[in-house]
Amino acid sequence: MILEAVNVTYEYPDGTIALKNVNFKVEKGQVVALLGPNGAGKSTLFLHFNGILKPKKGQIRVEGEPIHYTKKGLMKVRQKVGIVFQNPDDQLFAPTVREDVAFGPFNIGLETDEVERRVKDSLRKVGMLGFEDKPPHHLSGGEKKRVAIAGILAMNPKIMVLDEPTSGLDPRGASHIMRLLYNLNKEGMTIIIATHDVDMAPLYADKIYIISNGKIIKEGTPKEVFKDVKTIREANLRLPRIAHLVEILEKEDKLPFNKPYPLTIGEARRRLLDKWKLMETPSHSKVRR
Amino acid sequence: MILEAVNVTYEYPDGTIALKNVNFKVEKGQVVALLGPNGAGKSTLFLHFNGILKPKKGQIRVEGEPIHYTKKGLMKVRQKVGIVFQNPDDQLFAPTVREDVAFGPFNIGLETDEVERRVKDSLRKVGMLGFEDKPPHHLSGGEKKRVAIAGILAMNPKIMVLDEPTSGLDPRGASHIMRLLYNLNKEGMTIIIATHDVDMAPLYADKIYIISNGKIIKEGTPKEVFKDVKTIREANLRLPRIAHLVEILEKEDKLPFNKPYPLTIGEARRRLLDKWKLMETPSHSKVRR
Amino acid sequence: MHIMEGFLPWQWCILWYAISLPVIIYGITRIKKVADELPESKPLLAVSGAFIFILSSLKMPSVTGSCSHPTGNGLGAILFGPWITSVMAAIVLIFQALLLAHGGLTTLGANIFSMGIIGPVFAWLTYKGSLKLNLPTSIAVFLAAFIGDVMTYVTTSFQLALAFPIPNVMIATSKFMLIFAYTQIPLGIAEGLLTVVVFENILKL
Amino acid sequence: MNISTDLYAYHNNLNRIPPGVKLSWGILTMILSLLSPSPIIPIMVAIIMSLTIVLVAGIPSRYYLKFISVPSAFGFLTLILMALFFGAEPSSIGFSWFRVYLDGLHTGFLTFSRIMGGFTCLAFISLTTPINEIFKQLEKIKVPRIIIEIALLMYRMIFIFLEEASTMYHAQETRLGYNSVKSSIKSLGLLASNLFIRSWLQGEKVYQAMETRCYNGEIPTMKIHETDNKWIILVIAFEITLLLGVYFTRTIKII
Repeated sequence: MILEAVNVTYEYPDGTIALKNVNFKVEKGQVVALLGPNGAGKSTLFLHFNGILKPKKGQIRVEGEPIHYTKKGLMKVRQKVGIVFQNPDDQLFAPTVREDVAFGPFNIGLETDEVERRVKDSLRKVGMLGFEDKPPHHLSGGEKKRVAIAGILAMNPKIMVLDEPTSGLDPRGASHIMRLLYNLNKEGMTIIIATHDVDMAPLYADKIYIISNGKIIKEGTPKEVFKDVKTIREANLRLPRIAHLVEILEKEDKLPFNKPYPLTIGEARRRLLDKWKLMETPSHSKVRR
Repeated sequence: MILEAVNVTYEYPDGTIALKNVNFKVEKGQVVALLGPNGAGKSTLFLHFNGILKPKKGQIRVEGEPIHYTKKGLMKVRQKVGIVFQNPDDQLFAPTVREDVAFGPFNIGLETDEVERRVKDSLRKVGMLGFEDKPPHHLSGGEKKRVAIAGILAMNPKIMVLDEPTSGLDPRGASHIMRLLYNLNKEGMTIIIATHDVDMAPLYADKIYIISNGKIIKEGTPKEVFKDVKTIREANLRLPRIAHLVEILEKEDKLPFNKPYPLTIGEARRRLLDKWKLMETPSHSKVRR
Repeated sequence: MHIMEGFLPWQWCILWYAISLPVIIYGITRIKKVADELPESKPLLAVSGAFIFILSSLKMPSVTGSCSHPTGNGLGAILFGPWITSVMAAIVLIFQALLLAHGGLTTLGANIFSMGIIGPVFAWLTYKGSLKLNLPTSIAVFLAAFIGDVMTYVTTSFQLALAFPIPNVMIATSKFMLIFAYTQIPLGIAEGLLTVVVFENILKL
Repeated sequence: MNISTDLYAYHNNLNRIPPGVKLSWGILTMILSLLSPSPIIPIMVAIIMSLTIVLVAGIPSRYYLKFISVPSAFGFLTLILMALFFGAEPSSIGFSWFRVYLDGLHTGFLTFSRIMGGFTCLAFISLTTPINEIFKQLEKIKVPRIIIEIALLMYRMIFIFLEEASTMYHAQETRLGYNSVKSSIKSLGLLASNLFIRSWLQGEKVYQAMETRCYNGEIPTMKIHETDNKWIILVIAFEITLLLGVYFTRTIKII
């Protein structure tokens, strides 16, 4: 386990309970999605992962070690766990892209040369080389997001935590970010994504946790999680559109599909083709392959 | 035509051209979607519709009459055309829900009794009765959005213009808003929606305009627009997921579908069923109906 | 540096209200004039006031390790001039008293005088004076914010000494200044530096 | 993110009492507590207000104790400082340069009690009455409309920026922005300048939104409801009793 929340309970200063007995485990190299409606506690949980919030009860463990809430301990955990916030405007505050990406490395206390090198590397990884001298507010939403990710990358974290990484982005911008995260994961980065986008989550997640009202109410592979349609709907979520189509075909039109429903386009394609082939064999219909 | 933009060109103060020769027509009672990536000029065009921005060239006509950019003329057009901004925090500025919704009616010069009545009516329509005395910062994102819509409704506009009405909302919140807009439209309200959500647009739009780099590059019914996959992709957009599934089934798997591809779950269901039935007839397969 | 509710005897509360009120009234006439000319000035003043409120509720680490709060009044005075800043500061002080329990209502007049009038006026004078002396802008901004802060703190000490002149006002003032110097001087420096950073970043955009 | 006082102001058992009543009760009591030459009345006021806040208004005592702990500590510190440094009559307590002064102790205790009396009144107002209601009452005492309009807009903006500022602060913490004094000042400076720019952009957007709804230079506020006479009489009766108390206890010293 590279990251673990054990029985985490958190209360706001006014006494409202924001998280209740949350258990959350991430293995090295995984992509984990935390799926839940707005206000369910996703962001609050994330802020625990690098010690910005301290649980009232329970523990956060990073690489097996509980977080020490001392200056030194926090310094250590924040280098390991980087958080990318939902709105890049909250995260980009330096006057230029270069200075913004350099913010973290400088605070670690690195030498200027090393900082420069890391800035270059991170901007290359997110495909934003050449934008060093631009002020962040001249960038598009998707570009800002990539710079925000570069700012975290420059700290060489082992785990990257992203809050609604594609929210507000247009289809092209969103797919850029998802491809970028896919590549980072291939290079070994452990990735945790909070989202309410049920269409996207099954595409990338090895494991999905569903959170509702501060409690984890379901966990498992995308298939396991979306099989439980009742819980999904109770959490104010819905099935991915593709699964919904198949659900309707089965329930309303009595076409037998084996559960779990396909969650992605690729899977749906395979399953639909299987159906056709099944029908094709006896009928010798004209479907060509 | 209840609203018309004729050859509208707009330049930012710094000289960048934001809109170029835009023609945009909306008929009474329609729901029109303006689809485009971030930064294409959607919001800029919207701010023209009630005279907040004045075109450099061209004309905006509301109910056939060009906007008069005088105090009186603007007052008139702003009662007819209401704009709901993307981020409700930009729009809700009064200390309580009641006062926020009452802001417009008061400015029109209505009596307190009539204002009270309109506040009640609009809050009822958006399902927020009982929240009158709450401050906006105690509301959730979806609730804020509904109050923002109520604030516009209270002015009894003929046309409602919404910028990314579901952005940032979770599935339940988004479907609330869409149902609300559907009902308003049934009662006769003309609705214009700017969005980059290609999955949703075909569900509600009578007509879709595609905007890219300040230019309208395509217009028509959802079917007509999404038939032109090339233009869609050029505008940094994509096909609705359902259409994408069918596209793949056709292109990769050589299953013949007639264009246009189905855009919504309902349509896909019908088309897939048709396919099955076609196959069923010769083969007497076991698909039950 | 807020004087807490209940701290000042009533005679002094009345006096400071009486001194601050005319300045505020003058400031309001200035705001009215601006608002008549520019309809967007109301929302802009409101957001600026909210900004000052947020700034003053941020914890600022000072060199001594204790936490304190910047006032933002130096920045306000440089941007809006001292009179409008006084009114904004007065509104902010009411918000601070009611939302954060910083300061108070009977002591509001005294707090307006030290933080909303003396601070901004000295900050503004320092800024204008430094520019006349051809000092670089960043130094002028630093000095303005620093002097504004220090003068606020001297004034507060003086106000407290007047209320508790034991054995006399002079000695009491120096006693109060001594008690608060520990946090206030570093805070003044920190606020000065902060204001420079903010000012420079605003100019860069 | 929310400010707790604001949250309780909307959610307490005294919500239905007209804001004007709560405000005038709090302020008049506060003034009488300040006028009292004896610590007796301020202490009584502190007790009455605290009980009202916890038992009648229903503010959780755990929260209220935390809320009141800062001024109590400050008041207590004042008491000690005054007893040690602000006096002319040395007592027998202490030694050579470190000596408790009797008159200092007396002034210190009086000030302490007034802080507690005044502060609990302030707490009563801010925990039971939404701040926008308070500002609307100011119109009754002829505060210019423009101030009330700006203050009410500001109230809303404060909560928007608070949210933004706290997220930005967390984002900076994530990248170790507050690890040293130097980085703290730099980070805070960046945060403040960013917030400043965003606040101006917000101002422009809000203006557009206002224009959309036919803004004509004035921000209307809803009429405030007339206050029930029953409440006015109650408040007056309480304050007269308190005033009599102030008069009769004027010479009583506790310390």
